[in-house]
Amino acid sequence: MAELIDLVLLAMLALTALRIIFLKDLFAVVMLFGIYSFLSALIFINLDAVDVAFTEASVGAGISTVLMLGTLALTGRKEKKNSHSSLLPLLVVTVTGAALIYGTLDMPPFGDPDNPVHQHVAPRYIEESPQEIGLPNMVTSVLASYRAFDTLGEVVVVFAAAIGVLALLGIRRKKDSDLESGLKEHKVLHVIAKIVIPHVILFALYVQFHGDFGPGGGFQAGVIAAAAFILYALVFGLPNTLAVASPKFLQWMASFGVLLYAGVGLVSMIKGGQFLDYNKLAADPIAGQHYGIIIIELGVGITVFAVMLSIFYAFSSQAERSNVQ
Amino acid sequence: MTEVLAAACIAILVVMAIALARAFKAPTVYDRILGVNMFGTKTVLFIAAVGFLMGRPDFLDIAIVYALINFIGMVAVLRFFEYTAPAE
Amino acid sequence: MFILDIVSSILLIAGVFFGFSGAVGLFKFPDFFTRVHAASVTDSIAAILVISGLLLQTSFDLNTAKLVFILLFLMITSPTASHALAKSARHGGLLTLAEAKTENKGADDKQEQAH
Amino acid sequence: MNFILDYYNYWVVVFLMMAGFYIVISANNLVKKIVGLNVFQTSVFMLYISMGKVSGGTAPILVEGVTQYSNPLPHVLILTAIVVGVAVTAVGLSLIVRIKRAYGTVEENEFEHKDDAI
Repeated sequence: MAELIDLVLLAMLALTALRIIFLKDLFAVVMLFGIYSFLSALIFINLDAVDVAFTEASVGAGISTVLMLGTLALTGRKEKKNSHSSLLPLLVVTVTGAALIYGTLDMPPFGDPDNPVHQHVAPRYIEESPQEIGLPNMVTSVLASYRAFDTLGEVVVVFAAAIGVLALLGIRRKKDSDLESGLKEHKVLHVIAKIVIPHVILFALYVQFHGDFGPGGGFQAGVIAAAAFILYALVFGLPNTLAVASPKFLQWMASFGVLLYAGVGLVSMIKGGQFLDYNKLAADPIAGQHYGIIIIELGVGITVFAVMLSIFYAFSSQAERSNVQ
Repeated sequence: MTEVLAAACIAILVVMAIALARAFKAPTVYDRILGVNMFGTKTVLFIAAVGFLMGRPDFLDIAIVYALINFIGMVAVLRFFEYTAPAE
Repeated sequence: MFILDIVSSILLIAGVFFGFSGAVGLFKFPDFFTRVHAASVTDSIAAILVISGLLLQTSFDLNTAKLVFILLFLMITSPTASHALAKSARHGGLLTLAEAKTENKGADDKQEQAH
Repeated sequence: MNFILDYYNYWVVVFLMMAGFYIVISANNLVKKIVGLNVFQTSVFMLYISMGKVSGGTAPILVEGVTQYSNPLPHVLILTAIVVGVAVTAVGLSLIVRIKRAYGTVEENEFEHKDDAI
């Protein structure tokens, strides 16, 4: 049954990718890309990668699609006819494709329990991580505790991306922009958005603190909370949202999250352990691990929320600038 | 009971495929948005059904995220489409 | 407990049937506004039936709460999204089939008068 | 038949990779190139996750009475890669907006000649 679902979903994914190639209307390309990341998240669920499906659905289908739509609002919808013929790219693609397919022939068969990949490193983490860290969700324990330093680097990468986008496109804070950029005449959307947004934020908090026991964690929670504010901005317009969560506040939040994360590392060093070694955080090592993971997940959630929202501000304030010209 | 669930999953998959076909071959942009929206709501049901079929109830979190992101994506497409169309 | 299984299977099959009818309507109907009507109505009814079918399977725990949340959320957002889509299409100048026909007829009359 | 089942995942991954690669090469519009890059990127994620799958194993969340789990390590790697991927896409899209403002077009063949003119 699972194999059948897997086959059908992968076929639909391949068809979506094929359709994207031949589409000239960029709006349709971005919408089909939304479906593409939805479908790939579905396949991740089927391949038992529950946390990854969560992230791909909320980040891939949510944030990237909204950002691409924001860009299209500025750069126009129609792709012009490309001048050079598409024979050479086709040739290059088929040759590399054939070589790669030939390469996959001597890969280990899909889903075989005694593949080499499952023999060396994975058993140690599957057996010991529940005892050492005491969390049912092994992905979160590896992400937040064993690889805490890597995740710190990743949060800094997200932070740097926000700096890059804000440096390239400043946020226009002209308060008197009378342009009501929200969906003005959609009165029904205004009412429904008022009902829906609190529940979305509540769900984001649930995902934030539920990351240890089920799928979820800091990244997904930050993105879902940012999606709630993006929904508010889309329906009620950017000026109102800038009043609710000002860009200055978001910059503080972004840096606070990263500092919180690194602070946990420093505290564990002060208490005699290594950087980001949570065993020293509390008397009992397991409790220390719990405190450490919850706090750094909070730091990650705050940073990702602030970064995704300020990136959205940068893009949608450009849209107004181009409309005003 | 599991056979009914399995049959329901396959049937929802077929409905998703049809909605996807609508999203591919759409005469107007609005038809494409309609196909995307129908595909989204059907995936929510599909995940819930597969979650119960495989005995993995924690899939429901992802079904909730799907419903959220589908709605927000829909509003985003309408919002940016209304502001892009006149500019063309 | 056997009755619960029967009832939930009936609900599931009914829900899937409506979903399927919506999908067929998506291709069979002539113009956009009939299609959006077909898709949104069957979306809602299919969601209600399938999720209530699954609800009977849960033993009143966290999953029940999640399923009820999904049901309420879909009930609120799916019709709204279809309404917003239809309104935006109307606002974007899309004509219904009837209007398109009258407009073509109007255009033909003008041409006849012009000759 | 099961030979195909064994390698089906990898072949679809390679097909998606080549589809993304083709979009990046042949697309004229920069936004479409970014979409091609994301298609390529998601196929790489799928390669890692399908290698970590154990048939008969469940998701790597500890449940009583279950011994066989899929390999959690590729999941951690891909979780990081997705978030970094979106961050890079955001910066790429903001570059495209600046190119549009500077050259007035995002079509590759148009703004190549603009450089020689300046």
